[in-house]
Amino acid sequence: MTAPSPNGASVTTTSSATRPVALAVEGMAVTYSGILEVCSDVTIDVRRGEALALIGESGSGKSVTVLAVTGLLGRGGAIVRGSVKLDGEEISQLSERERRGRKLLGKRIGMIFQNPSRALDPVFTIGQQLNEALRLTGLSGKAELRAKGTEWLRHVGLPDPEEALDRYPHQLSGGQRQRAMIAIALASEPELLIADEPTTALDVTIQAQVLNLIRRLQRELNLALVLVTHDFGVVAAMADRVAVMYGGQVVETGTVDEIIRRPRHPYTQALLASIPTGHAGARIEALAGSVPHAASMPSGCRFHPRCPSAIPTCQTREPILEPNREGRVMRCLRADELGHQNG
Amino acid sequence: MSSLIQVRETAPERRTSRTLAIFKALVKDPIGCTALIILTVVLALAILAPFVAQFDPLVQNRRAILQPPSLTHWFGTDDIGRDVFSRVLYGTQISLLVGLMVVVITMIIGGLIGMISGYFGGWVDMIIQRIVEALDTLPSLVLSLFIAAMLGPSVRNVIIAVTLAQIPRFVRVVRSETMKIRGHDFIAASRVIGASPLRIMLTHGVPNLMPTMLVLGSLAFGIAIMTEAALSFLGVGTPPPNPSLGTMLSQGTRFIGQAPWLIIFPGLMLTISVLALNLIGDALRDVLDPRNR
Amino acid sequence: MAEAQTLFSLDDVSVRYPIRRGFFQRVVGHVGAVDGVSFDLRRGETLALVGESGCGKSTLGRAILRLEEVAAGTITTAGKQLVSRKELARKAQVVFQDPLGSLDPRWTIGNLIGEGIDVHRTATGAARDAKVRELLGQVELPSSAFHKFPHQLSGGQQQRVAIARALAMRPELIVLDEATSALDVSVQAQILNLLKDLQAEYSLTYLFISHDLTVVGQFADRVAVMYLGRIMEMGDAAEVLAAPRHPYTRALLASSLKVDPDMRIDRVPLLTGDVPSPRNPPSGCRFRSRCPLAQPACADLRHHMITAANGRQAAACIANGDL
Amino acid sequence: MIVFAIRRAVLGVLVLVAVALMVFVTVRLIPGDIVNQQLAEAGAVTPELLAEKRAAMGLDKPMHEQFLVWAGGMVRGDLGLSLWTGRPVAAQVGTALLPTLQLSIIAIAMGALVGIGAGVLAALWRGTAGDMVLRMMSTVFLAIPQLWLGLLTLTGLALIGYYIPLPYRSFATDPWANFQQVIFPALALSLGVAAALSRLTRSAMLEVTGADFIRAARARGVSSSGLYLGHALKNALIPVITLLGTQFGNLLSGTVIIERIFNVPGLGNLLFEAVANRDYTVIQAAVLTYGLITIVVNLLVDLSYGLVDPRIREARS
Amino acid sequence: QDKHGGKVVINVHADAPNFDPLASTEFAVHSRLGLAMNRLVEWQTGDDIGYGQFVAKPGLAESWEISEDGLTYTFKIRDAVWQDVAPVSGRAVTSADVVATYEAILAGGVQKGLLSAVDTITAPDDKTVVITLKRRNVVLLQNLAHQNMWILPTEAFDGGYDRNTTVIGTGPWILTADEVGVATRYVRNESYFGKDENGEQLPYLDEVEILPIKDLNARIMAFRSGQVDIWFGPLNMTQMEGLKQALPDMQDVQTTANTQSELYLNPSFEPFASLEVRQAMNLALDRLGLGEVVRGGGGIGGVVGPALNTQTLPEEERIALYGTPDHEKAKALLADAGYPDGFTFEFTVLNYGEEFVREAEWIQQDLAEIGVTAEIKMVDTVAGQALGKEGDFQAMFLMMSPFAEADEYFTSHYLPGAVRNYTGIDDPALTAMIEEQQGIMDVAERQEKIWEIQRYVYENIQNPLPIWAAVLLHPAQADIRGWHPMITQGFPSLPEVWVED
Ligand SMILES: Nc1ncnc2c1ncn2[C@@H]1O[C@H](COP(=O)(O)OP(=O)(O)OP(=O)(O)O)[C@@H](O)[C@H]1O
Ligand SMILES: Nc1ncnc2c1ncn2[C@@H]1O[C@H](COP(=O)(O)OP(=O)(O)OP(=O)(O)O)[C@@H](O)[C@H]1O
Ligand SMILES: [Mg+2]
Ligand SMILES: [Mg+2]
Ligand code: NI
Repeated sequence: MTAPSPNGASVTTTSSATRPVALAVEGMAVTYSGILEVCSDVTIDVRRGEALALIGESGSGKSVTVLAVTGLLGRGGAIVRGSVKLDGEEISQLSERERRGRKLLGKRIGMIFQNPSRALDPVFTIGQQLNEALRLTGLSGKAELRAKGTEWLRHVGLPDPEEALDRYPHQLSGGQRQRAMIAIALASEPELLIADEPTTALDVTIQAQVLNLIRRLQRELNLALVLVTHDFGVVAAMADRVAVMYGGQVVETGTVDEIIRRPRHPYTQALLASIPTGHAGARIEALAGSVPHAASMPSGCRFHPRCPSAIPTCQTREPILEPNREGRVMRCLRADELGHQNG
Repeated sequence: MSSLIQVRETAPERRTSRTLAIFKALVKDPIGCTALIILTVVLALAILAPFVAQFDPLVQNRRAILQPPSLTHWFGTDDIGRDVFSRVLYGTQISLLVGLMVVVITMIIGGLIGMISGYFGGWVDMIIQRIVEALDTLPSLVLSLFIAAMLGPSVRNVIIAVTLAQIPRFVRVVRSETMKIRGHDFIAASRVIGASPLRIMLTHGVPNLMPTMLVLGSLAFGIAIMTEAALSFLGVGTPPPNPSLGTMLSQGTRFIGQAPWLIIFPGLMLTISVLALNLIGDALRDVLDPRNR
Repeated sequence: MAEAQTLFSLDDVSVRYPIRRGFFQRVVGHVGAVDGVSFDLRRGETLALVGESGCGKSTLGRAILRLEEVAAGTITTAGKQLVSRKELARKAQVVFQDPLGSLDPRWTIGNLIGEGIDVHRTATGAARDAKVRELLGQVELPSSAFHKFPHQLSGGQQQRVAIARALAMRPELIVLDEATSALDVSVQAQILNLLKDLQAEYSLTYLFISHDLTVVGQFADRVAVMYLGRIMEMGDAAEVLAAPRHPYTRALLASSLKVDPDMRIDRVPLLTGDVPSPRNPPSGCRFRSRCPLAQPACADLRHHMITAANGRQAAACIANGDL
Repeated sequence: MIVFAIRRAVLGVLVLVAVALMVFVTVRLIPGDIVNQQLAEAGAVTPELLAEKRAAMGLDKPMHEQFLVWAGGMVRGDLGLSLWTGRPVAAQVGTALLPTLQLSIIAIAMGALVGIGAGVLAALWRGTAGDMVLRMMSTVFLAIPQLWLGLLTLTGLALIGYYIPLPYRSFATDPWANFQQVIFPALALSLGVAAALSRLTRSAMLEVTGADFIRAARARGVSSSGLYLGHALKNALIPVITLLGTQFGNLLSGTVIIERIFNVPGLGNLLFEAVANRDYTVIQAAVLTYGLITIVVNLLVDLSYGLVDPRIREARS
Repeated sequence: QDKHGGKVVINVHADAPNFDPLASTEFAVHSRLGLAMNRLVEWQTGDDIGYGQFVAKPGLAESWEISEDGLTYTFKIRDAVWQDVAPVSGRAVTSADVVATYEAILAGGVQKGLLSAVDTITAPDDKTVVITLKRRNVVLLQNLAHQNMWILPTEAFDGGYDRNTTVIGTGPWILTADEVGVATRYVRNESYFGKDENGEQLPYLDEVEILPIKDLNARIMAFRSGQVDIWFGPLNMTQMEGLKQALPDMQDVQTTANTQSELYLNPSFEPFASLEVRQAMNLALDRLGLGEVVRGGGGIGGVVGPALNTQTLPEEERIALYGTPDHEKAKALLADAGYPDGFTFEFTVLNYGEEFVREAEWIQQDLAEIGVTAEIKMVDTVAGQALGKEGDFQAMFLMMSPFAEADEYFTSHYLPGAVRNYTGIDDPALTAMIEEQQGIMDVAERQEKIWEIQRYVYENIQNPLPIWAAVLLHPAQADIRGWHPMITQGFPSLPEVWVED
């Protein structure tokens, strides 16, 4: 593997639209125990070499979405509607065994979790856990595995990679653990990398290091990246495109520029307004209320109880995710009117 | 980030009704419900023994010895013609009494020592822990046997012996639980508010320890009943003519081949009582876990 | 500012956690969590404490609340050092990061908020309940919350309860230990606004512990940047964040991401390495193991604060020429 | 690790000394003494004879002197002579220890095997009928007192006309007879262990399977067997080992009863008789042996934590 | 059939703590020693001899002579050799061995009391032992045949070997192994002096094994499964019936126990100071019912236990005195004594096993009928004996030692300071009568005296109250022949036991 290309950034935005779609989720709904619909109508797609950020408040269904894609929903969870296509292949209804059989788990999809201290098995060495992933690439033999493992750890920038193979997770610092986690996720050479709040547990200085690493590797390996976060700073720094989630639905998608500079959906706008600006003493425009729970979803537009621009119809009619007049994809009954007003 | 939960519009709960709430939750829990029913039946039989039993458990019907179970003697009679059914009922009474006393005393003493040990730490903790460790080195039955032998067989001494053997476990668990609770921010918040250690222990410590104590207590109850039986079996427990379940088992062993009812019924009662208490413990563990409420 | 304006005064405060080992729990060493920190908390101001995880922010806050013993140095209140626990309770209160963990799960909201009133016996019976309801109103919670249990509230509401509980003591200082970092931005904004309103109404002083520099820039009057138990830089928040002086402050500021699509991650200047363990911090300037400007002489640098003309303080630094 | 083991062993000895002192004092508080027992059936015993015999055994000396004599012997590795048999206590305790250890080891091994197996299965089959059956069985088995179980086994065997061969034979002299003698009491002992272990294993497995690292392992395509037997079980092992340690203690309690029921000449029987005879030296040695077993087991448990969990291993070195 | 050969397994319910006959009176020791050792005088056994009947038979003494005044006993030692065990290794038995043994006993053996009348013991030659007495003692012969009067070689006393572990005797079998909790094993002693009536060399059996099975059920199982040939130890009738069902052909040998339960009433507890109260208690007890239900057999107790069938009062008389409860009369007596409403006392019961506890429970219910409440306090036997010696009890229920002579009953119970005189009886008239009977050489005359003493005790002392001598069951497997259980320990009939094919 080679050193990161220093100026890949400028290439991305222009050429991404022509690349093949790696992951396409359409109208996906997820329930737990068949009753609790925690995600309904999630539509996202990611292309090779592209980074998609999923953003939204806590409980808006970001994690559930990515778990559904990987098939790790856990007990009681199931995709009940919609489709999930990986490289055009429908995978939404596959069992875990079938997913393993088709090398979906590990081999084609890599995953990084929020808390690196909890996502690494404390009683196995980094090397042992790395080997589980490396074996999926057909590698075997102690020496070979070791060599490849060392290479990966060097690649993610762990000091003393050879030695780090024999370390246990608790012997590494938080940042190092997340690097090891990344190495393990990438070791099976997936095409799609999913990172669920990969840096929330880390300090800002370490966060910058890790995000930088993820971005660099994504470029190098031409990965499709789905990055879950609730930090617009991370979105601005990492994403090519953004999907904003609320109440288990995607409410707006667009390029990072569009979403941050010219948000259209009232929710996106309110969310952005809630972020402190750093200007001393300025009052923040707080978005009142909190995310509704899956068990008590409002009717109509799910955001209407908190929406400053809500009109009576919002209570009854369910908006769908569609492009508005100016071509911005969003889920709002007043998409066309509001667009300009707030732009 | 932990997912935030919406305000659930439930009826306002009051502190005074918590016991009732726990009870209600127990009734709703399938295991808890089963356990409560069994325990209620056992308890009722034991407490109402004077009314349920047709015979005096101590009176010898010298003309009807070793009768197999029949309509008159539901569980048969023993070797001097006492009604086994009545004896089982009264034996359960004694067993439950011993268990209850042991649990109450252990909860108070063990809980107190454990809390002091866990809250204050330092050398007090060190000394308590070492004593507990020394006591814990001996298998509990050996320790009980020893104390019971020293004190002589009597119900009171059985209670002392079993309690002493149970206390270490309580102290250990309560201590570690106290330490866990002490680390919580809400304890720090109370300290900042100016609450005294005693107040904190009583108002925050005890209620938060209660689930652990109750679960531990219900298990200890079962263990106490079994230990009482074991001690009585070994001849250092409840003295005759009192019908302790263990004494009955021990007496019944002489007739294993000829009169199995002497073994089966007391043992069954013993098992059912312990089972009910274990089940209550299980159910309480689920019900009292704040995560489940 | 005048002496009378000083609420708490910290002079060369150090806090150490003992490391215990073995059968007799002997103390085999210490974690120097806070090391020689001095500053004044002025009445009515918001002083922010920022720094990476483990740098001793919480410990310092806890030391002021006397939840940790001070190993060296003094913390004085209005010139006095010894105040009783109960007196201190009326001077300083706290709101912790984890809203659920700082509320006893077995207590109702009413009792949680009323605990201070009960302990200090400032009111009883109906008067006490009325006071609690009043507090509920002040933190914008419905009075139906009175009989609820903490887990029945949302995170933001829980944090409001914690604030109400602190307010019940009518304190002068509230230590906000990452009081909003567990919350969503929208809820964080609500809480920050509430805190601002309360500060204005009751002329509260805040010690605002955070690691989000943007929030600090907006919320705090002054800021103290900590690293491995020491203050590296301190001064007016706007000034420090606009023109950081110490290399550590600069690195910290540079690493924190802005909501600006032009600031792509590959443009962010990276600070290398991890925070060293406070058990055996580097000698001299503690930042030198990660400092891009480090020189061999940094290993022998004695830590002390240099005060500039405008009242800004920065730790001695060879690269800066501050010696 | 070795340093840790040595340190723990030394501390164990300290605890034993405390136990020894406790036992030494309390045995002498039990009313009656060995001389009463030895001369129980004597037709014509004079008070002088009683005093003479007491003096011969040193029972007339003040208690602290007796303790020093005994402790001195202990330090030299001499447990003294049995007051009752006049034979070396060490040999007596040694022969009695063997069957007790054999019983408990077999019981704990069977219990662990069955219990952990059933626990893993129940966790795997979570929510199914199989899980229900296993859980119900373990709950019921946990409630059956060993005392009753032993008696029932004996009754059952009598009813089907099977007789455990007697007398007791050690494994070395007659393995087959020894097997028949040990297997039933061991079974009676192991049932509770298996029940307790299966319950704990199940809940520990379920707790672990909810952990992030299991999800992470699934995400990198680890097979279910690898997940359950590799990641989950190894992580669930710490509480299981802890319970195994406490169960060994319970088991030792159980042997006292079971040895009596099945007539196994073990430590429990020895202790019981020694108490009946007021054979102080044997009581002290037997109790200390129990203490020693517990301490060794605890040490093994502690050491095995280190084997399973690198964090613990590290904290010790 | 040639009776020689074969093996018999006996079960004795306890381990031998050691093999030193001088150290304890433990039955487990002496019952085992009997297979390997002899006494100077032995107990005769046979079909026509009762279980508790002492008929002297030559042991190591071939013959003996008693002087006219009854003060000098001259024993002729037979030609016998010690077992071929080092360090004695088959040397001939001499009078020195006998003297050494008795002197050791006098110096500190538990049997010391049995020789209390002895003045000197001398050995004029290798084969003669002369014993002189301080006063006449007609029970001396029986004392020498007592169950723990085993003769040991001189080496046992001069440090030649350890009596605790090594057993060297002249008896029919050689003890080869003793594994605690497992078995005591014996093989035939080829050089045993005994011959049967046809002059055939005894013993018949090649091997004997004694199994210490402590648990009753295990014992029953062992017998039922044929792993035990001869039963020795507690067994009740119900269990016996169970055994019989399983083994219809087995031999059901029953005797009356040489021990009996006794109820001590301590006069330091006020009501029991009154003879009337003690008589009332006696009248309250339904001993025959107790014997039938609890024990399923045996004999009603007496001042001298019923096993000594020639010395105890005749059965009808014992029934008249002890076996005819009369609650009305008892209540009247209580009222006379000032306790019309009865009283409550602490009933200390020594734990001699389940049946014994049942007896106590039986007594408790009987006493309740006359308004006397007994609160049972269980203690173990050792603690009980200590309490007894200190007089620290109100009423105590225990099992008497296995005595084989009326004299033993008298001297241990009624002489001031005697070991079983727990209630401090000091009646000069009684003491005189007891001393007198020791010197009556005429058998019939002595018997009269013994009866007189017993009646005297009933009338004037009534303490302790004799209760019941249990039935002793000695089942043996069907193929065992020549088995005669005997009151004395050491299985005296065992040399003549043989196994039928
Ligand atoms: N295993 C589950 N069973 C039932 N409900 C679940 C489960 N996992 C998640 N949920 C519910 O699904 C909804 C969405 O949860 P999700 O974890 O996807 O949120 P998120 O956007 O990732 O939030 P966060 O920022 O806190 O991670 C929440 O209401 C949550 O309570
Ligand atoms: N109770 C304790 N015992 C021992 N060490 C402790 C204890 N509490 C904190 N420490 C250590 O003291 C140092 C400072 O901890 P502190 O909690 O003050 O950091 P912080 O700046 O608040 O970090 P964070 O941002 O993670 O809350 C850390 O290295 C921590 O490991
Ligand atoms: Mg999430
Ligand atoms: Mg902190
Ligand atoms: Ni989050």
